[in-house]
Amino acid sequence: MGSDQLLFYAFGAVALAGSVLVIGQRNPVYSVLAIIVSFFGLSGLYVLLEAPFVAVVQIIIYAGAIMVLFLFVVMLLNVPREDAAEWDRTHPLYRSGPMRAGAVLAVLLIGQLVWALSRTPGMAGGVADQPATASSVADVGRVLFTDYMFAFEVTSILIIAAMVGAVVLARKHDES
Amino acid sequence: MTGLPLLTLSIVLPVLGALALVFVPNRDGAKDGLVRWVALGASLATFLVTVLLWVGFDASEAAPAFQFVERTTWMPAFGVDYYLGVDGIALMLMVLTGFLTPIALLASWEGIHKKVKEFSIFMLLLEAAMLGVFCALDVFLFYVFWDFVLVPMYFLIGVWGYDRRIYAAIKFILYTMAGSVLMLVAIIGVAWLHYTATGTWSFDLFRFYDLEIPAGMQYWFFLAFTVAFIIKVPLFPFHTWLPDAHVEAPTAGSVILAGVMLKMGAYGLVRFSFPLFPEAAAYFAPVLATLSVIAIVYGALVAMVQPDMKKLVAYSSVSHMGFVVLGIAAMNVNGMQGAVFQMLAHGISTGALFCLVGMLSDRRHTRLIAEFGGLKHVMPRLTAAFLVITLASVGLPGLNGFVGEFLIMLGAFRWDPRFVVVAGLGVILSAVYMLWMVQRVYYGEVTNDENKGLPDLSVREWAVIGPLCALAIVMGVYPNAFLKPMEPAVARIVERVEARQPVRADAGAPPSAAPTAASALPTGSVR
Amino acid sequence: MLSLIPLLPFLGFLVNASVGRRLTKSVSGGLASAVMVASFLVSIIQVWTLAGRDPAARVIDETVFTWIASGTFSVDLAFRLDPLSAVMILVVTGIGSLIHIYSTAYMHEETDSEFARYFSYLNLFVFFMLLLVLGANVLVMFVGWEGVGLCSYLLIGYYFSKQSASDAAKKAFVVNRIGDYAFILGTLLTVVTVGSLDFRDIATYVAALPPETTFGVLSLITLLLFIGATGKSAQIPLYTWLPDAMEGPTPVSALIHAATMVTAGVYMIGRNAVLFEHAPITLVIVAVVGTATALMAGTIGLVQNDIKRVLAYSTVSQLGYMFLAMGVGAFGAGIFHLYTHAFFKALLFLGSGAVIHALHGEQDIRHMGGLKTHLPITFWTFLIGSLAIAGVPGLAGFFSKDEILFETFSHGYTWLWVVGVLTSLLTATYMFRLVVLTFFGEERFAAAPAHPGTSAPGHPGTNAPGHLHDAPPAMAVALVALALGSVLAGYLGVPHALGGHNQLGAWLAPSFAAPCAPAEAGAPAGLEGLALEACAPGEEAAAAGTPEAADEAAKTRLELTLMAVSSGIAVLGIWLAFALYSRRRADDDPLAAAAPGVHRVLLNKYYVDELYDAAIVQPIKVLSQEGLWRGVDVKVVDGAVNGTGQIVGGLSAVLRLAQTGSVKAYAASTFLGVVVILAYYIWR
Amino acid sequence: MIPLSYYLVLSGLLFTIGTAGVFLRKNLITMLLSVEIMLNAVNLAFVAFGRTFGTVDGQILTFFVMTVAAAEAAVGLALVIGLFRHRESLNPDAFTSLRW
Amino acid sequence: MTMSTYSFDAVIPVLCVTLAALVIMLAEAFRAKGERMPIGGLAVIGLLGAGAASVLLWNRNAASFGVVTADNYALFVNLVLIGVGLFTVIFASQTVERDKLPAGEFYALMLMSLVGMMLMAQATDLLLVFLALETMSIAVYVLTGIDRNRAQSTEAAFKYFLLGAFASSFFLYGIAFLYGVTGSTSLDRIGSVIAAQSMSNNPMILLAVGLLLVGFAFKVAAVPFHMWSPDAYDGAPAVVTGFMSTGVKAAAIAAFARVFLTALEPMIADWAPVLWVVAVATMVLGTVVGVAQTSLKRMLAYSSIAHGGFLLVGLLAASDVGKAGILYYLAAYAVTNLGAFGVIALLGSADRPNDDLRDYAGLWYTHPALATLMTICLLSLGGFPPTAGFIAKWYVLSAAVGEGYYWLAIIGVLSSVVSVFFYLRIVVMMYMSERDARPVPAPMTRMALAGVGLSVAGILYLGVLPARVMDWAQASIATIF
Repeated sequence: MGSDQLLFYAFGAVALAGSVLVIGQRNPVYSVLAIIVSFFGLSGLYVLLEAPFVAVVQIIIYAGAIMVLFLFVVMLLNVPREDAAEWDRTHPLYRSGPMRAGAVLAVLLIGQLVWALSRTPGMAGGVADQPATASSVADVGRVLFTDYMFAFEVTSILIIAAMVGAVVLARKHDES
Repeated sequence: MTGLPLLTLSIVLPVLGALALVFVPNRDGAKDGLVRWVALGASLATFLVTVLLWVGFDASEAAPAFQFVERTTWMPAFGVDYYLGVDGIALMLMVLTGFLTPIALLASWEGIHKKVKEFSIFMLLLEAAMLGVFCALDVFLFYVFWDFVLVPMYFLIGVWGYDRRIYAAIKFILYTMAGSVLMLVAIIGVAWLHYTATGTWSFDLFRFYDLEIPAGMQYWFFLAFTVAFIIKVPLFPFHTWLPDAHVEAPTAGSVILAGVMLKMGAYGLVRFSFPLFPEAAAYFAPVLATLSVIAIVYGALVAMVQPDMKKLVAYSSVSHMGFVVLGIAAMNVNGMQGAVFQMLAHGISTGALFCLVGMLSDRRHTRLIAEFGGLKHVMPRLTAAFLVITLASVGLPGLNGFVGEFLIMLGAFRWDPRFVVVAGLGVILSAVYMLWMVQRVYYGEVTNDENKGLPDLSVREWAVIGPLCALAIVMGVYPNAFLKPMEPAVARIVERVEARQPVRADAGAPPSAAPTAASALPTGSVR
Repeated sequence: MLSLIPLLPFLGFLVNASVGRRLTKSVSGGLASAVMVASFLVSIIQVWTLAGRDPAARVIDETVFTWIASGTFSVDLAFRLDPLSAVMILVVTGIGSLIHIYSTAYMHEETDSEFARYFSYLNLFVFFMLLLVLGANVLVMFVGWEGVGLCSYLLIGYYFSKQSASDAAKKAFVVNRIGDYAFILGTLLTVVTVGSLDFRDIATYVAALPPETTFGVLSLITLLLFIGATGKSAQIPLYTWLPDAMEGPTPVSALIHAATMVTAGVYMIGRNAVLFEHAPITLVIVAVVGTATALMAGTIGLVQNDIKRVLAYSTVSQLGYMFLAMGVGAFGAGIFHLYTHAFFKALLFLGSGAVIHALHGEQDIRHMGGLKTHLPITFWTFLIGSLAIAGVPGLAGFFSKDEILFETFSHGYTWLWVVGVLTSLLTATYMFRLVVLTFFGEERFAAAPAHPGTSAPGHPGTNAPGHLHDAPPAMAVALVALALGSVLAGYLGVPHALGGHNQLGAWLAPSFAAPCAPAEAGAPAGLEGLALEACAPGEEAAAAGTPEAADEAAKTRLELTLMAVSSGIAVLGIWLAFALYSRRRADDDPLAAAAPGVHRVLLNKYYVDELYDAAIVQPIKVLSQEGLWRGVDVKVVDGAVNGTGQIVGGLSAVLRLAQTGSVKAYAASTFLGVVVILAYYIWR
Repeated sequence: MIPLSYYLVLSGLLFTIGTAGVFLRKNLITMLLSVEIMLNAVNLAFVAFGRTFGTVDGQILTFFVMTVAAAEAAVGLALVIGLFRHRESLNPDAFTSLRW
Repeated sequence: MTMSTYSFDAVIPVLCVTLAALVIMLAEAFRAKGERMPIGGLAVIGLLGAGAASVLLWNRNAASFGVVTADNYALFVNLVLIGVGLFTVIFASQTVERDKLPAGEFYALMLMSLVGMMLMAQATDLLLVFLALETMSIAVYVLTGIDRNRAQSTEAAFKYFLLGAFASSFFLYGIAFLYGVTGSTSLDRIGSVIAAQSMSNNPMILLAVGLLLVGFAFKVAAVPFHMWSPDAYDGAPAVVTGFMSTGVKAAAIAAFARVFLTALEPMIADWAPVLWVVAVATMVLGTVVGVAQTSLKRMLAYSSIAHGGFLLVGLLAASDVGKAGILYYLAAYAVTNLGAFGVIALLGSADRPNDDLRDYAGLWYTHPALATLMTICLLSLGGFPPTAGFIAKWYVLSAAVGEGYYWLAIIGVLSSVVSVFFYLRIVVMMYMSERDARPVPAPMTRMALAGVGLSVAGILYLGVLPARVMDWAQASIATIF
């Protein structure tokens, strides 16, 4: 087992463990922190995949900005634990149904994904068999602002929409 | 012949009348009188146009099959045309429609007080659509009119009907629509066959006629078309919408429903089902005939025990329309001519019956037979009119009902006498239920005080019932005036069907001669 | 000219029906009678013209217009006067005129509008009856056939306030319709077989065929037509309507239910004589049914107490005789009896009407008696009629009935002859029972007040004996005229045995023979040449007229013997009636005393009405009400329709519950979709 | 050398954990986090594929996904705040007034 | 990728709308509190500009940046979407004021979501499809919840959002797999790669197809991915419901068709059976569940689901007739549904939406014109001639029958019969029930009424004289497929 494999397993384990923790316990604060841990793991994997820029962005923007926003909201609303079923007005029959169904379906899904991947040709080859033609930040920038220029511009509208939306939705209720 | 597009005119006139009515301000019913006259005027003008059609129609053998033809492209992308024309059959039914609509309007002159303007608009739209059904030669156009007919009728039943009107209206529209939509699929299917055969789109009926449709497909298409039509007719066991619709509909609605709309179904059989799919028609004709004789007897028996006059008449329609389908199924000149004649006769006599029952129910606000009795003492004229129509309805020779029934039975007899043996029972039973009703309503002493002092026919009511009675007699005494114009058309259809039916050239071909159903099922083409 | 005969009564109908309510009784009644008399006169002229022709050419055809034409089928509105229809139109218009005149008095207590209504119906009836007899083809005949049924319906139900009257009217129409059903089937079979409905074409076609030895298509046609006739002419099994039809005014009973309409079936067989002759099996059925009906009706008539019902059963019985005649192939005899019967039965009915009129509506003979002094004209005319029907020699009934019995015997139907003779005994007995109880003995009407139930609404008032008055002039005229007819009518057909020439038989013969090659091109293409061999003009008539001498003598002896037997029987019957009924109180019927069970059965008319009701009417009603309507229609058919709706609605109500509102459930649905689709792709 | 399938399996596992999280947790915020995990799983797949092809396309796609994720997070959190204001709860099953 | 493709032509319509959105936001920013400003007018100008641009671009097959095309197909959808936008502006003029919605944000978001929709129709690259879809979605999520004073509005928005994000993840995963197999996100490239080698046995591309199908089906609200739609339609303000039930569906179907009928067309044998089941389930469930609804908006939500099923039928048929049928259907459905929701919006009041079925009792007696217009919309939804809905349904069914999908057509027409039942329930309420105390709606603006009238005119135009639009629809598909 080479060092990259070791690293892969280590980062993968971190990512998985973080993710499992996100959904494995009830406190949302811990969940946010756990997902940040998971992101670190992913970031490490990106480095392994020779995508340093993505790795950095993953930490700085994703973990640093977006998750902090989450944390901020969690703190703002101050709901440390999941509340019990006092608000649960669904029919008793349906109360735990989706939960169980979701769990079963999730197992099926991973089974399907693995099964499918195992039968897909070309999966056995190493991810880095081909030398990367471009992977530097400069390459990324160049491609982003040529081939993906229009998509990049579109994201601006997306972000404006999200901003306006967030403002509209989160603004205090009208006094009327 | 005049250059006027008379067919378009007959369709447009009622629509124009309806449009004119839209602009009559009548918020509180202040202008009801004006509204009524405008509507009546429009419908009378339409009637005039249909009469002009009749006058201008050339019934000779050498004349073109379809006359007054108009054709304009409508949807070039699909070869859909605005394509109108009439042969003798359609002509007669158009005249019937033109005749009955003013009658129906007049019949509801005093019975309708609510939203008179809208009522009149719906009546006129209904008329336009029905006329369109009869003269459309483009199958798509036909379907458009066919389906649209449901809408005004739905409103007429639902808004101006009696107590269970909503149930009846919804049942009416859903039931008949359920049948029609399958026909729509079949129409599209035939159009595709035409497209694959010729590479061009068309919904031209005559091009469809010329198609060689594989037998396997014919069975399905025939069923789809025919179910749509026999629901409308209605044939047992698709009839249960009819009693409800009739009972709940206002008088005018019942008149039009029984008088014209049921004929649309039979007309469809004559114009589409049989000529388009002759092999399938031969195969299914015994089934249709069986259903129709069941309808004849069954309708009569059930009519006999109805406590409600309108329901009784409604079931009697089931019985009478059974004759029509029997005549069509026989597919010979006698049978089909009888069927068309019976359509006209039934339109007149059942329309009149509904008018008369409507007059009674206008006076007494009930239609239960048990509520009446001895009415002959208080309203002898109405009784006389009722009796004439009753006799017409039971098929007394000399009145209109006989000619059709006789020709139908003759046609069916030439084909397969067994059906006639059963169908003839309807002759007995119709007398039973109609005369029993007459007896219970009109004879005896006036037992119910509310029936004392009911007024006899008013002038307006004379205007409604007089022409109907007169026509019932004229049609019975001189039916040739009606039979002659339709004869070439009927002969042509019979010829077309028979020419393409090797199995059924002669009378009484056993049904087993037709290919079996199993081999007929289309395979693989349905995903 | 020919069409004028039915047209005149029709005009009378139109006037009375449209403006009759505004006319006075004398105007409307007078008009109705006048058109009848006019029609009678036209008929005479026409028949005179006909008689002036050579016997083989005695046909007058008149086509008004083509009535129904469809494809190869075409039928004209056409009239035909030949010897047979000539007899009929004379009977119809002649006796019809008398009854119209009689009615002007009889119905005089009605209101103006009701009076006009009555006469309009009566005129309409005559119109249709004439259409029936003059019709040149089956369909025109059928128009009349149905039309007279309609008028019968209207007139039976004339007193429409009475439940029993309207019931009887409906019953008459419906029972007739059952016959019509068969008639139509027969007609259709004729069209399909012969290709035409013209009587001449039918006869021509049939004449070319040998008589059927097995039950073939001709037998079927004739049987179906005969079933139609059993309805119209009140034979087993469809006779039940006729006794009930006595609910109508008495002149109506006389005209429709005795003299004319009910004989239509007999006429129809006569009209299609050639056809029937080619179906011997049917003829046997006709004869047997006729005889059975005659006997059965005679037995019932023996115990009935309603004066008109006795006459009604008598009519049924006499119609049975006529069918017997037709059945044995003695068409002339049948028509002869039809013609004589029209006189004496009309007379009897009108006489009974006079009695009822005098007693203000009383119809129960137990409440009569001793009327012969009070109502002399009525009594004497009624007696003549009774003697005629009983077959007392010298009167009309004797000749015709005798001819029937003779023909029956001579055709080898001995058993039928025995029954016929027995019936003849019964006839004499019940008729004179009627005479005795009505006109002889003590006056029971004083003691018994008019029974409200049997009192016709047109005849209210007291029942005081002092008010008895005999028939007013208009009625008397009719009675006397008919009495004369009852005496004299028979002399048109005096048999050879008695030195007569049976002129009527000779006159009628061409009508029963296959037609000659058509003088005027009447036969449709394809029929010419078929029947020429049967067309030696007057051959059969001649054959009937000139039998060989040896046979002639034997026949004469036989005929005379039979005549003596039946005359004796008639006298025996009359004696029996006097012996049994003249000395007793009306209530204790000797038959009831001797055989109460038999009496009860007879009084209840063999329970046939009850049987029909229980076996046919009620089952159909229950089947329709509970089985078809509430069961099949509402539950099954409509149940399926509404059930579909309910299924959709129920499905909807259930499926919407899946929409729980929980976002997790929604996500689960999406997720499920994903997994299922992927599963399909991976594991298909 | 690490096969591509390793990354993809890892991506699949993460994706599945994300989907499961949507169902398992009764907390709106955690559910949002679960969706973020799913998006990250996709990102991993993109980058891994991109590396296999040796181009930067995969990375760039990742940026766009992150942008979308950020936008979704913003709107989602705003909605969470809005919901909390209405009902003082973050339990998704508290919000079932719209149903059937 | 050469510089010559850096032409801006193809994005001019989108730019117009974007500009309008930005101007509106600026205007809103400078608006004094309480000042009335014709913000809607700005939106109209932008939309008209976009419309004009689309018309001018007709038949020119412009393409920009290698990822955006302005072929006739896209332009047709664009025009429909612009129409949707215009109608929404017209109806919103009343609702925004009455319900005190933030006007600037409302219009801006609406225009931005339109930008997303138009780009979905125009995009030829899966990445752009995804971004456009997200742009559209995020704006629509917000619009759904824009009446934030109402708990239901927010709840609807959240459900829509969460499920939308969930489904987007699947969609994205599908893109990832497709990218993994073909090395590209460009539809052309994907198509040529797939066509070059048989991919039916490659599980990964099948995963991709399945996941993409899920993503689009979700936006089309196809069963079983439909569950968001009744709640979202119900909770959103009626104007927004009208907007999203037509616009989102149109955009999603447009992109769905483009992706599946170009790039994934070689795999039609693989996705058609799945789509068959989905289409049937969608038509049946949409109509059947609609029967039991009592809220008008919810009812129309189910109706909208069912109509989505019909659109899928057209897609499934995949013939020229089917493709043109889809376009025609989109236009007809848009004009019809907008009219219906316009009426619902008009009848609402500030305190409650008045969308319960009983609120419509006797509407004909109090508001005859409105009831008549609503009736025509409902008849069109039910597919009665001579309305747009009939022609549209017939068009799509023609396609299905032509490809031999008889059963699909039969199920479709039968479900449309069932759907007629609930449309008629509304009619029954309006015409055949009387009610003394109807909730009084806020006074209606002339403009909104005219809007409904306009949509009805459109319905009748498309129903009676469909030839021209039909020709356009056929011309639209000629260039690309």
